[in-house]
Amino acid sequence: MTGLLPILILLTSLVPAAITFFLAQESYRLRNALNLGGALMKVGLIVVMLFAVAGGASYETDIALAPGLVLLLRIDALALLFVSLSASLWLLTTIYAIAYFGKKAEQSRFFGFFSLCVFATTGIALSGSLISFFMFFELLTLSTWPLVAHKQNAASLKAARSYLSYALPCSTVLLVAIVWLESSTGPILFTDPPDLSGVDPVSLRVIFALFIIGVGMKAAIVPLHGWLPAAMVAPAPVSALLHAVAVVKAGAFGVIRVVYDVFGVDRVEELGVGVPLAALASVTIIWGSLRALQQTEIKKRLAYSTISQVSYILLGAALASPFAVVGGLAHLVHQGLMKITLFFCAGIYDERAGVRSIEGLNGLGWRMPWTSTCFSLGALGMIGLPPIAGFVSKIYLGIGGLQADAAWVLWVLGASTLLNAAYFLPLLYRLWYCEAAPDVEADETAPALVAPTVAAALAALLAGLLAASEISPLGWATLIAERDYLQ
Amino acid sequence: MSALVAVLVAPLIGALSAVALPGRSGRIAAWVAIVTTLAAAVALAASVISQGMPRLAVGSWEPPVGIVLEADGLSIAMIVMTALVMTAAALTARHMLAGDTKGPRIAFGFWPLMLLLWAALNAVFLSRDLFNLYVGIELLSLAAIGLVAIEGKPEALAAAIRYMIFALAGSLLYLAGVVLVYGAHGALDIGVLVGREPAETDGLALALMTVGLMSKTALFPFHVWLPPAHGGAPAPASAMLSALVPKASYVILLRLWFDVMPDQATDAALTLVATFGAAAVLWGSLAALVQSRVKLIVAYSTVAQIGYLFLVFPLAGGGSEDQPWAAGAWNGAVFLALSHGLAKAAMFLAVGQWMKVRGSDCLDEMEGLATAMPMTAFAFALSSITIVGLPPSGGFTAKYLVMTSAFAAGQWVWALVMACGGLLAAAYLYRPMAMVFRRADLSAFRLPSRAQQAVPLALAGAAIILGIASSGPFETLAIGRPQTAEAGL
Amino acid sequence: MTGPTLYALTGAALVGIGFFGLISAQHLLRRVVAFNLIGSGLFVFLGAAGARSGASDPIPQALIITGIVVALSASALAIGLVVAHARASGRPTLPEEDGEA
Amino acid sequence: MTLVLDLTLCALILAVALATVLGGGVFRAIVFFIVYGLLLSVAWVRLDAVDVALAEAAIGAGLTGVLFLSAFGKLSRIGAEAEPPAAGIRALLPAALACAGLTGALAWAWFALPVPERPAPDLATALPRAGIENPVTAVLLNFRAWDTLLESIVLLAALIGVWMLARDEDWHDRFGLPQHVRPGGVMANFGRLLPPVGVLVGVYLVYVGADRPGGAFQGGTVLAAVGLVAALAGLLRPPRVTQIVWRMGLVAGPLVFLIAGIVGAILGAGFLTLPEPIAGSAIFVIEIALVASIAVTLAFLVIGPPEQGHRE
Repeated sequence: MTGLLPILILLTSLVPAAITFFLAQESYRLRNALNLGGALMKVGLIVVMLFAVAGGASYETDIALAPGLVLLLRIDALALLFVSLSASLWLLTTIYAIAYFGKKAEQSRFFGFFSLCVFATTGIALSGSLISFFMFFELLTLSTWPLVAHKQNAASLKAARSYLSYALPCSTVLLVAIVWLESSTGPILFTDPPDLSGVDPVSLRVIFALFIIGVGMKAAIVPLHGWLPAAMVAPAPVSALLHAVAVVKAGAFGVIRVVYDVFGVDRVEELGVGVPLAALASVTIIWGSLRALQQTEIKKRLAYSTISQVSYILLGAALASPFAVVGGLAHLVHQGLMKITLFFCAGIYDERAGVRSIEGLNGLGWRMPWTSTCFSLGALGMIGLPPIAGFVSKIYLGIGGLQADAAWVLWVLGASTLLNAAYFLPLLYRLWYCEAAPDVEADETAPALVAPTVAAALAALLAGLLAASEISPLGWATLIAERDYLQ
Repeated sequence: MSALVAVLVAPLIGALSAVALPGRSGRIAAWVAIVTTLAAAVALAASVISQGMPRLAVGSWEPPVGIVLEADGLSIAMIVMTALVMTAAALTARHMLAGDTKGPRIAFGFWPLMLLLWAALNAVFLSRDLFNLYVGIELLSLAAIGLVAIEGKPEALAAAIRYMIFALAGSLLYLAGVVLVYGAHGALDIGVLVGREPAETDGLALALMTVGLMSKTALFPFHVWLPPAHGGAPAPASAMLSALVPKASYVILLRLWFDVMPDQATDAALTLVATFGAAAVLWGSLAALVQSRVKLIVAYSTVAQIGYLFLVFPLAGGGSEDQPWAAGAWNGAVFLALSHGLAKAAMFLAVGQWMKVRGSDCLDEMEGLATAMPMTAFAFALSSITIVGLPPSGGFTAKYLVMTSAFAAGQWVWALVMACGGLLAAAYLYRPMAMVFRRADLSAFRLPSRAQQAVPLALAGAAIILGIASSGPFETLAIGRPQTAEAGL
Repeated sequence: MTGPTLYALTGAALVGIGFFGLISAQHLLRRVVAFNLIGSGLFVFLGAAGARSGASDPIPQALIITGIVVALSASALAIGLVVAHARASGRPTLPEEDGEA
Repeated sequence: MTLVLDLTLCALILAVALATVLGGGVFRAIVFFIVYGLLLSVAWVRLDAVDVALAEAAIGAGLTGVLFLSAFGKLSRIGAEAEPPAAGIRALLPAALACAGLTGALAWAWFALPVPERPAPDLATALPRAGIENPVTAVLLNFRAWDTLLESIVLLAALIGVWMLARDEDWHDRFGLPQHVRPGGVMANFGRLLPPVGVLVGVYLVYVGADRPGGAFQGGTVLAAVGLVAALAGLLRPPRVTQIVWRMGLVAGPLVFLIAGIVGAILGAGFLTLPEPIAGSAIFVIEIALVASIAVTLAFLVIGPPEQGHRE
């Protein structure tokens, strides 16, 4: 029975996906019930497992493909962290998306691929072998395409095309890296760190670089970030999915897996590839923030902010000192909570007030108080204002940098915080202190849109407030780091 | 009567009946034959898996006097794939080529030709006699050429003639090799030839046969006939031609190199063959990128995919000892042949339905089809995944196996060719995919029934399942697999 | 030089002549004729090989008869195609090989 | 003496072959090709292969020649008989070298071939059990019956392919172009005289094929020729594709062959196994059916698909 749990968790999104594809547009109720039901069941199953894993249990299931191609599903603490993040945010996003789409067309296709996307993300989280990780990673690429192109017009097709033209070459690079490595080590399982001693260091460095290119593209590291702002043409729930639940998170998660489970911290240090990776992450952090400053569209600004924020996770992984690891892992969750709040809000501004550009925010704070409060919480969290979640991540990363003898990290964090403030504070100023244009029609009487937003914002706040408790993201990250990576 | 006999006899009797019986009863006979052959193919596979390889000395005459038919893992994999593709093509042909749409000539001729094609394929997959294989591939070529010409348009006729020239030259070169083999060893049976004393002329014989079969498989630079021929035939015929026909000569090549004459393979020859393969991958993909008709894109993609199949020759045996699997490259190549067969047929059948709706297969006419006929668009997308080699498809399994062997053997160039080929495939298949995804109103057009649209989807799904449930086929392929597939050439 | 050797060399020469015709001829009918030369050249070679050891070997003879019938079938279809193509296009030649695209 | 004869024959064959490839005019090439076929059948006699000689004369030279001639006729009617200018020598030089290389390789191979023991000892033990005297027929219809069965189906495949070349509007017409014969002319009289003789020859060839040279394919060709002459003379009108009797005739041979094979399989003897006591008669029955089908198929191949002009 316990071996079935990982499969059941996957099925809670695969089954709704498979059925939804064949539903007629008119069967709103069935479709909504399926998707909500799947999301709720998944959260339920994960809660069951949380307790078990906290008690030290772990689950493994393997499905035999061709010999050598091991599809291994496994639940360890890191997997659970990511899977609980994506499952709970998926639930919120589903509620939000149902309200957002209302009676719009092509919903069966949308929700079908939406569920498939979450299926792939869950698969990435649960993958216990490199090849199964790759399989779900690619499935994620493919199932995201129809979502980005959902509006089926020239702009969205262009964005979707740009997405694939980054994703497919990078996935090819990733495949080459996997094949290269596995051709000398045999299939790589995350449970059992591979013996890399047979591969010469130069090849290993090249393979590491290929891996980072392959998974880093999804984490939008510079210069492989161009697709993310372009994908802003997609509907708001898709943006939430891309930025908080699935795609960029999968990339960041992939980097963590590569550094800790494929190569291992010691080997990364020995090869001397950790510092370049940290430098790359730092460049991305600064560059993303600088570009965010220049954007006048809300969603674009948020997109560049994501590029910057996701690299915090990479920075933590690359520094590999105890505090940095914990900070990076915690930020995986924190960034997700804060960013999904911001995107939900951006969607509401667009849908309920027709506002897309920064000027449009003037005075909306008092007209849409719930939304704007949530937005403010998210933005302040991003800047790193205590006690919101972002603050905790930054503190841990900073200490981690010092632990790793990389004091320059503090400069990066400091600069980034200033920049964060520079591009978020004007928005808050406009929301609360500017006069509204008289002809703006804004109302937020859409509880199905606002409720998930408030929930996400509260979660971000609580993650920071309760950081010291064991069940907070930080608590989990500490557990993972202590149990698996820092002996 | 054994399933081995039934897969050969059923399509033949069906073809003869379809010729002899008038109108409806002829078509009914054809359908009985289709269903019987499909069932026999499955039964044959089941019996091979459960009871081992059946061997039939035709007429009870053992070689070198008689001819032997034998079903190994490779045979049954190909036979089952053929049966699936044929059945699917027939299901769509029932509507696409019905008498009232295409006229009585095509409605009469399609069925016997397709059944003869099927019989010839099964005969080639089972035969162990080099001359019998010659007769088999000739039957295959004539039936295939008939199907290319069936539309009767001037371009189709020119395509058929060009195909015929390459096919005939190819079979004559193959025959020349067979003549030399018989002259040197006095035997034609593969089983007998395996234990032969190598003769000086064997190298020449193998070279002649290889070049001949390369021409029939449409490997670069003998590929020029393929795109117009596959692009000009009616869609169900294109599906069979592209998915199945090149596989027959390819299987003969595998048997020649790995069973009959592994001793003749020199490094230079292996590299040369694979170089042609690599050139086919790159050239076919680049040519597919610039086509403006969807059927031609799909046809050029076949040119590229055939190229992959030839990378196996230098890679077989690469690093087998380090790996948990044996014969990675060989298995990968066969997987590729199987998944390409299923996916390519699905693509042609989907495009055929689009063509029937829009009356053309120009890229610009494809707008809106994803909304109007979502199942066919999904079928095309799933097939694209297989062709590009993305997980979780049979194409991916194949690519992973071949690429790992390449790196393990230190011949990483071939792996890079595969990687580039996959990217190019994504690029050329993206164009039709994006076009059908565009929004356009097609409510004025008459669409095929949902059951019709489901046919290519089922085939494309099978190609995906081949990747997800790859362990069964993988073990099956090990039945009767030549030792050289593991040890390398 | 013995009889079989003479015929075998003739066969080899016929194969070469036939392939040259198949490549060089413009008129499609002549190409089909050339195709027949290749086939019969190979048969002569095989027949000579069968006749080498003195006693006549029936297996190559049977193979050759099969081969002749197969060649006839192929020729018949090819000839039919040539006529149909000429009727449709007015030309007995293939359109210029217009490259790849 | 015999060497001189062989040398002369080979020289002639090569000269005529060269002429078919290089000579001016397609018509001349066809005529040379027919001459070539006849010379080749003499060569087969010299190689002690009379069965092949008969097949070459009847099928290789005769029937193929007729096919070429009638195609040439049809091409002339639409003005497509003329040959475009050939490419220059320089352009063809690589091709010529490659072909010479092929010839050279085959010639080298001849001298490099080992001489195996032949006929194989297995064959000597098998022949007495074949139920038939003529070893070539025994190989064709018993030992390698699967080849022969497929070959008869190849013929059918070619015919269906040829039929598919008809235009849709002609599909229900009679086969071929209509022939107009002057009543009382040479053709009409010849057409009356020849068929009885031809039928006799054809039947004889099949009949003796059991013990002496001859057989289904040779006999069937002669019978097809008879039918063609009769049609040319206006004695027989070409049928239409809708006439079921003829279509049944086409498939009778392969069908009987197949059924015989299946019966063997069902009775447990094995696919296409002819038990020794009845092998002779079984082969005879199969041969009769094959001859009929081969004759009809070949005749239809020569007449060609339905073409415009039958409708008045």
